[in-house]
Amino acid sequence: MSKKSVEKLENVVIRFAGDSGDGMQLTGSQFTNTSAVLGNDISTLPDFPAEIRAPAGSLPGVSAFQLNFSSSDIRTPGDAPDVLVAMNPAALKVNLKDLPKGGIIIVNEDAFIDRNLERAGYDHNPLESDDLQEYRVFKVPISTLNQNALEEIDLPGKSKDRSKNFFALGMMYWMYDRSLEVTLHWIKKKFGKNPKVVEANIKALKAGFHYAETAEVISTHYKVEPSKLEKGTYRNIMGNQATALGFVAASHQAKTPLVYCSYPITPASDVLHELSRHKNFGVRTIQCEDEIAAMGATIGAAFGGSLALTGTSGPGLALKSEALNLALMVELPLVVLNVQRGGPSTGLPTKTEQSDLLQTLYGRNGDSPLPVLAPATPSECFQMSFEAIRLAVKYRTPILYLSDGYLANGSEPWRIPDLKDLPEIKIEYAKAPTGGKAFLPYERNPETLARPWAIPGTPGLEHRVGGLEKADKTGNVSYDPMNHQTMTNLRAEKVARMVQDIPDIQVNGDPSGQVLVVGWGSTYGAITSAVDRLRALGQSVSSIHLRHLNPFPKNLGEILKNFDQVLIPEMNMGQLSLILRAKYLIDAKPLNKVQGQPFKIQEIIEAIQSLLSKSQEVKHAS
Amino acid sequence: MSKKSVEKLENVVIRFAGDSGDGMQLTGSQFTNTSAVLGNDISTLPDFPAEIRAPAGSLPGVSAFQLNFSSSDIRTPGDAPDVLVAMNPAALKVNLKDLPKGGIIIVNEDAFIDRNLERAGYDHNPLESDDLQEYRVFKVPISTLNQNALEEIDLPGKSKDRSKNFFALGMMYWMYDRSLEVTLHWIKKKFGKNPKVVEANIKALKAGFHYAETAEVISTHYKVEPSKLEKGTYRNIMGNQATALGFVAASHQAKTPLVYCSYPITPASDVLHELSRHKNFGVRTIQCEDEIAAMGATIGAAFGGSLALTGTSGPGLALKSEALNLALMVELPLVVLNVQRGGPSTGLPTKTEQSDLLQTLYGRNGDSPLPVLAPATPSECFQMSFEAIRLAVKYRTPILYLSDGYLANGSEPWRIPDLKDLPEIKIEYAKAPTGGKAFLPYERNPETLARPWAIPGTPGLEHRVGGLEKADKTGNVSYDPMNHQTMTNLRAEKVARMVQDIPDIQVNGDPSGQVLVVGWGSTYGAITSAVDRLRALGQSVSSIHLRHLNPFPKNLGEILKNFDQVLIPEMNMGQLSLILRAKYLIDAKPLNKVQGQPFKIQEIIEAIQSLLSKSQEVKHAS
Amino acid sequence: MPAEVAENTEKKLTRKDFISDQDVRWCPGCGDYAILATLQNVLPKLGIPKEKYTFISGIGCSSRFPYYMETFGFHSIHGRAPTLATGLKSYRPDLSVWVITGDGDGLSIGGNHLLHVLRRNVDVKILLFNNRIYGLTKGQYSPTSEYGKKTKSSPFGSIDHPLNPIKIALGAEASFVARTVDTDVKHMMEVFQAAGEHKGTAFVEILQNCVIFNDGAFHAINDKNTKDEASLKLEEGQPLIFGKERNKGIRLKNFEPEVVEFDPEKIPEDLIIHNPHQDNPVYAQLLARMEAPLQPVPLGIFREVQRPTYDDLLNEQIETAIQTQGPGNLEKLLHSGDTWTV
Amino acid sequence: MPAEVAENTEKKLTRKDFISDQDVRWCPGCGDYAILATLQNVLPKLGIPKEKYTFISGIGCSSRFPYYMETFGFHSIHGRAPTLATGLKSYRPDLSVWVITGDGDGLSIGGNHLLHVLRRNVDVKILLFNNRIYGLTKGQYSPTSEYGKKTKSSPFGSIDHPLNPIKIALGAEASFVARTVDTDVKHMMEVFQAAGEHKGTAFVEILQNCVIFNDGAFHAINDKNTKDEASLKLEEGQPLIFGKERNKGIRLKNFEPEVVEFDPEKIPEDLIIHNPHQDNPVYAQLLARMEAPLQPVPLGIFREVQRPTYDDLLNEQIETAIQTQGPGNLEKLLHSGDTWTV
Ligand SMILES: Cc1ncc(C[n+]2csc(CCOP(=O)(O)OP(=O)(O)O)c2C)c(N)n1
Ligand SMILES: Cc1ncc(C[n+]2csc(CCOP(=O)(O)OP(=O)(O)O)c2C)c(N)n1
Ligand code: SF4
Ligand code: SF4
Ligand SMILES: [Mg+2]
Ligand SMILES: [Mg+2]
Repeated sequence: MSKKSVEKLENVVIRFAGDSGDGMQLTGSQFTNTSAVLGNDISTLPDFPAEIRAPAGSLPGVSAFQLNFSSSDIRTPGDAPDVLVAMNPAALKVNLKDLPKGGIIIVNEDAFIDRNLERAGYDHNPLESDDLQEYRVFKVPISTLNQNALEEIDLPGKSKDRSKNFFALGMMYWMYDRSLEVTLHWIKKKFGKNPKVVEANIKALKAGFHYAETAEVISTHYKVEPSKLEKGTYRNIMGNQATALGFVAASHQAKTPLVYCSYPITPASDVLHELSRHKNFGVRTIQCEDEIAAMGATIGAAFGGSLALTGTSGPGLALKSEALNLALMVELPLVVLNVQRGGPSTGLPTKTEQSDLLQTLYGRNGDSPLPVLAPATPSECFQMSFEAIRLAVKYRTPILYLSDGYLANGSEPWRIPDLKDLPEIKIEYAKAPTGGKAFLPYERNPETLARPWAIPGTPGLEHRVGGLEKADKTGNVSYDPMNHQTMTNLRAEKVARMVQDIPDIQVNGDPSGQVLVVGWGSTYGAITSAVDRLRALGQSVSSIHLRHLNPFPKNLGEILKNFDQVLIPEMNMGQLSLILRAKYLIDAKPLNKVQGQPFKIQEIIEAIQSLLSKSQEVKHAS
Repeated sequence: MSKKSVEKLENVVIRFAGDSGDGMQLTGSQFTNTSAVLGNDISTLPDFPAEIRAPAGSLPGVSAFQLNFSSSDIRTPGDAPDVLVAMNPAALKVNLKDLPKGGIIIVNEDAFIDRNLERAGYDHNPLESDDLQEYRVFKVPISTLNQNALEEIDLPGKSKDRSKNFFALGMMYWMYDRSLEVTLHWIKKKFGKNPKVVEANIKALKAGFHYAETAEVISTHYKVEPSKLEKGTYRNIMGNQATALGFVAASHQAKTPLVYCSYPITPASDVLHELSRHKNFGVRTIQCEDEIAAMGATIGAAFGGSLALTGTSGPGLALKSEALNLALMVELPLVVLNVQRGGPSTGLPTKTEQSDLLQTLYGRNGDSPLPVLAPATPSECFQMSFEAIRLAVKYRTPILYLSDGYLANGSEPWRIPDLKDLPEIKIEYAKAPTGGKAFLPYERNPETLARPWAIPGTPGLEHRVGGLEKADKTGNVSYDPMNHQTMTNLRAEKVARMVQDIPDIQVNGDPSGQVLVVGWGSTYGAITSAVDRLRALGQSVSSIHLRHLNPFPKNLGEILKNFDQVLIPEMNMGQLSLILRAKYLIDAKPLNKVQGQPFKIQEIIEAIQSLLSKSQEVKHAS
Repeated sequence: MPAEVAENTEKKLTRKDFISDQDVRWCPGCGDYAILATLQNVLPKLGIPKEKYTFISGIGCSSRFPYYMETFGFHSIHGRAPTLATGLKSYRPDLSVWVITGDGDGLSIGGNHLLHVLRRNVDVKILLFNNRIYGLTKGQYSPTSEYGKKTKSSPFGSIDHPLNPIKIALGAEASFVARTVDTDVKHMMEVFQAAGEHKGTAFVEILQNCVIFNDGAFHAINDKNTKDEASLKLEEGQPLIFGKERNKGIRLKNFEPEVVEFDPEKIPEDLIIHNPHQDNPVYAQLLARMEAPLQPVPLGIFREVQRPTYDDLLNEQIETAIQTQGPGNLEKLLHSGDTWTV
Repeated sequence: MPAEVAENTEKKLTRKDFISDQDVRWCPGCGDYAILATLQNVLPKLGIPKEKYTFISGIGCSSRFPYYMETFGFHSIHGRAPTLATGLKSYRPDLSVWVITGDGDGLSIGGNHLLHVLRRNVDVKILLFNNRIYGLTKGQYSPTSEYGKKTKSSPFGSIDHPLNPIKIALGAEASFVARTVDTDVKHMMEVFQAAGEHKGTAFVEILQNCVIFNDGAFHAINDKNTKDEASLKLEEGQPLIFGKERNKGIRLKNFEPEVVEFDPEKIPEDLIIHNPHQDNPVYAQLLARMEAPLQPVPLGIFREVQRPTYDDLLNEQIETAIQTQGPGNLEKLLHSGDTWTV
């Protein structure tokens, strides 16, 4: 250990930023895994450009990865970075505005050459001006140091240069007192086929570590103790991965194979990628010609008796809407995953947003209610996808599952569940009626209103379904006026009944008070942290988080009534607000943000405070 | 004139019903046109089967046409028929339940043979039982009488039989004192190429008339005086026709051709059929490969500077949603017509419903507000389609136009407007900027927020648009967080601003009171009639009718506040209710009906009365 | 195949077993009736248990077909039947899945799905009822309507160049491509049976008369007096000969099928001999090139080749994965990657 | 054409006039760069005023193309560019409309629109960048990916039989069908120019290298050492000859293209002579049948025939209607049918 000073911190937010080609996503995830294994709580936010590889050094080509690691419980990747690692001028330019004054900047000095400065739109070198005087800047000639370190390896200079992110990572590992083990192991596994590359990356990593330790540039060294997580075995997991694993687990518990039909689209494609690897679990993945085909194939697979799923993002959901309505009409169990992104239209494909809630609820012709679930954190995606399948099967209905770009790519530690704690999922296909009775494909389970799942190949269950209105019980085509009303009511009632299967909402904080913050989806972390901080200051604020958006948990109305004011932060222009206002006639206040970025804790705190002060005023006035 | 008795009536509701092959739609529309030319007010409701030609004599093969003609102002085709003309047992069976006790039934006795009775599911002959004892039944051997009348014409018996609907029509003409002129003229024009058919139909018509006059079967003869319509020239018009003509008129006033891109679908196809006939107005119709293609072609045509339109029904709108969102993003003027039908999924294609309102408002990914218009009566479709184009062009936005099956196929007298009363529509394409200034494709008109309509072929306006988020003003692709917020706000604000161009709502009745009935679309007739009847009885009820569903007229909130209770009848499960509750936080009561049939006046009266009595109770209790 | 699905004990099936209790609702005289009856006659011959049959259709008059079959049936949405069939068959290779579609359903809105199911060679049978019109929506022109056709939506004549369904199927390299006609029950029987027995996507175009909106579209092929000149029956191993006198044949000239007349006693040597089993689809394309009214319309099997089916390949991948990696171990999967214990 | 659109006074255009101010954002080394530069060089030669050019694309790496062209441009949505082009061109036959698409955009989600624009023969030029992969979504297999290809979404190898874009275009009877490759600038120039000059839909498949996700997909055709054996340049009126020594040629055998070797001094008589102007698409289909690695890949114009364009026909119907019925009289139209006056 060096004799440099050591400081203890509760948590640190680092943002790695560089060119798309600089490997920042990799660097970030290595730091994440190392910190996770060290026992920190973590939360991450990758932010990559829409282009595969924008011109080197350009502003749109900047790729960043932010992570928050902590010795206590955290729920967001941090409002603002404490440390910015900038591998080139463009990365500095794009990210500087987020860094609070006094923050640490580590730059690759070598990259600040004229050509790069120009590409980043600088007319001067910020390292040589006083642009950065309010920050703690560490200028490191990373490229040169890295090249020097790898001098002896027989690789072209260009290849060597690719290791410079490991050099930077090494420096950060020293600064934050991390071990190199996890990354060393990973490098060997990943590049095993190419021993020179293994050597180069390992050398670079170690060189960075030792440089930071020895050189006079970086003077302090920080410690972030492990966090006190619940007992168990953990791994770091991203939302899309957790979603995929949840589906596989549900299939395992149901002893029935998955069929996942999808057309690639950002940010949902990784679920397809993940599932396509698990063929030995019986998982069939079909990459369809488009989203409509994927929806159709899902219906076909559900008709055949599989656990059928499709996944997409907003524009794809729009395309699926007609066929999804067919699934509703034929009442087959299936799950539609929508990993939301910035809209409307092609919008901001790589950015996060929650603006498909109304489309999900209402984007179909006719009165067509469907249940909607939404996980709150990356790791919760596991439970939620499991739950989606369970409910779909039990109620014989398509279930909509709303994730978003932030959950999909963000990560956090996940306590791996014990297999024996996973609920069983019971699959019951219809059996041929005995005693000469006719089979009634639309006769319902009196409790759930589920109709029989009568799969082809079962003698005696031959029947026809389709998109025309069905006659009650027989399922024949019916143009009868009253039957249409009956069936419309039944479809609505079936969804409504699901409430019996949905846990009541738990209030975070007091069960009544001045302000209630209501959230859904990925805003959970920011909302809960904001509320906790204000409560710690003695403010009268609580929060609830909706994981079931249709039907709502049955105690929702009751809870809403117990607060003077309701605040609804959403990464859209007020979609949940609309529903809650309509349903409960409460004057809920929306807090809307559509900027392709999750809420900061501070933004929510401010909105709550402003409501609190108004509620004070009201009290004083009345 | 015969010496039979003559009775004066204010209005009469006749329902013609027979097999799909019996020509009931034709019979009904002839009676309609004749009554219209006689100066009655009229309202019609055709009701045909989904099958092209269901098996002869079967229940699903019954086709019906109801019309209400009157010497006073009427607004609906009548809650229940006064007279039922039933050409076969199936027609009797299907329609009898709608006929009030004491109603008149005229049957084609000849059709009540065993085979037909069986097909209609009768185990006996209702004409020979006392099934019909509470009605006034006229049994006429129409087939035989018709054959006899045409004896001398050299046509096969089967062909002659096809004239029997004219025989029936002739009888009705006598009964209701109509002249044969209109129909004689029409027969000659329609069948001109086939003189024998002309002769047969004319003979049948006259034979029916004379039979009714002479025979002892039908004893009374009724008179319905002309109604006192506003001065002007009138024609009878169906909603789809009025819609098409409104578009043509708008094109004429804008001096810019229409391009109508569509894929056939019931009940919207007739708009395509009608427009495809008007090539000499410069109307281009493109029958596309599907609804998505139709939406895409519409966008292309709008980009090129035409008045571009597409038309469809619910399932087709679902398919268009992704491309429609592109139109929203590129802010081009175009109109999307949705002639609603029973849903969800394929639903009830030939039946009416208003259940696409939420899809229309929210069926797109992301926050994607678009203006929505809805005509209230068949003839109003003319103004509304004209208005849709006017607003689309002025605000450079897609406009959604919600008609429905009832408006589309229903008809009423229409006072043909004076051409000089039609507003001008000003088309302004962008001009190249002068003085070396750059062209800014997303710079906006400060009043309407419309962006320039910069059509290809104009030197100096070369620019790029697309579905990725646009940078403010320049329209370049932008991933900038704040820009996304800005543009989202601008898109919402543009729609909101349209309120300045929308007339205030007029209240039917007192401006305040106990109950306000709020309607939209084709429920207008039933609601207004119900309210007028109750007001005539001194009840405190008023109504308003929304033709603009986004944005709402600016005085809507004010009006809602002035009533104790608000009732919202809709042919859906409460879609407008949801919006009004959310927006104005009023505890509006929905009155929902999804039975493929329009509301009856009586149904609305009852719902109002129940609210009135509750509001009494509340008053008494408090 | 789910374990719960019991195999039926064999039993001799007849046409009656395939007639459902639903009233058939096509117009009297519609060509669809004959197709229905013929198929109900063919299915019992295929040796497949009744409960294995599943009929999936889109929307159109033709697409009401499943209601009339006493089998599993799915009347889906417009143009999408091939997608449902793909999903179903991928999971359930044990089923005999039939897609019923029309010229609008299959070639207009559903053209892309048709293309992709054919290229993937999913083991489904596709019957495309080509009446060259939109029947259900009451008479607009379809993608197979002839140029210049006057319909409700083309009062001045259609300006769309018609598609030839066989050409499209061959472009996608379909493994089985055939054409038949609703008036020739015997021919339909043969073609349907061959389609039913084919392993892979079988595509059958059925020329079907719509009495209401396009009556007589195939008059020349159906009329006793003209049919022998207007059509040509493809018979494997036989030269391409047609005509009442069987005095006309087809030979190849400059990549074009050329009609030659001859004395029926002396059949020329250079007539093309029909061989549907060529891997190369160019021959079948040459046949598809023969179009009315200039040349006789070929009826029969244009192409019948073997290539692996999508559903088999998919399920083989599953099997192989299980064999090589062992059946999925959930415990292990959940614990993969770096883990740590608290 | 709207009256307000003034015709530009002629001016000599150069490549520079077609370069927009937007930074090009493809990966370094992407084949798209060469295509862009080549087209920017070709357009000035077509004698069309700059403001008449409109580029419409779908979604994909290739579909970013319009941003880089200083023309009117529309980056639409995935697969739908042909529909926008059809709508635009129907109203504006005066424009030169180009569609830019990829193998996923044009053949997966957009396959049906491609089929229909081709059969209608709308006068648009379609450039399909075929890199046999989904680039923008980071490397899933596409409809043109080879069987067995391992990608992110097919870790065990793709089981989808690939589509050949040329076959699909020919199945739809496209009037102009060609193939070129991103590494051969001169060849691209010729093909683009011919496409630009063709009246009707011109379909061009461009073999395009994706350095990131499918590098070297067309290696054999691009590599100096192998290209002469791996490809064959189609030249009108010339026999089908290839090989570094020009000692190989193609003749017809049993409907199959057969490779023959010969002494370059003695070119056999029975080699096929290239004629893209045959009305019959079967010849072109024969060429399309030549696929790597077994046969040389044909490059050049497969088919180039004349048939009426959709946009002309549509506008002619308008003209004819006006001439025969007189320009629409709104007054009369509104008063048509039975009217009465109160
Ligand atoms: C999404 C959608 N678009 C349009 C329709 C209307 N539609 C139903 S069937 C049909 C065409 C039918 O033609 P075809 O496939 O040839 O079948 P046919 O009736 O001739 O047998 C159309 C356009 C629909 N049901 N759904
Ligand atoms: C409706 C919809 N579905 C999916 C996507 C995602 N997506 C964008 S481009 C693309 C495929 C691109 O492949 P290709 O057309 O071959 O273009 P390339 O990137 O290879 O040039 C996909 C699946 C999308 N943008 N929109
Ligand atoms: S409309 Fe034509 S295709 Fe449809 S059922 Fe009638 S005859 Fe058959
Ligand atoms: S991903 Fe491939 S196709 Fe896309 S820009 Fe990069 S190299 Fe080109
Ligand atoms: Mg058809
Ligand atoms: Mg590609």
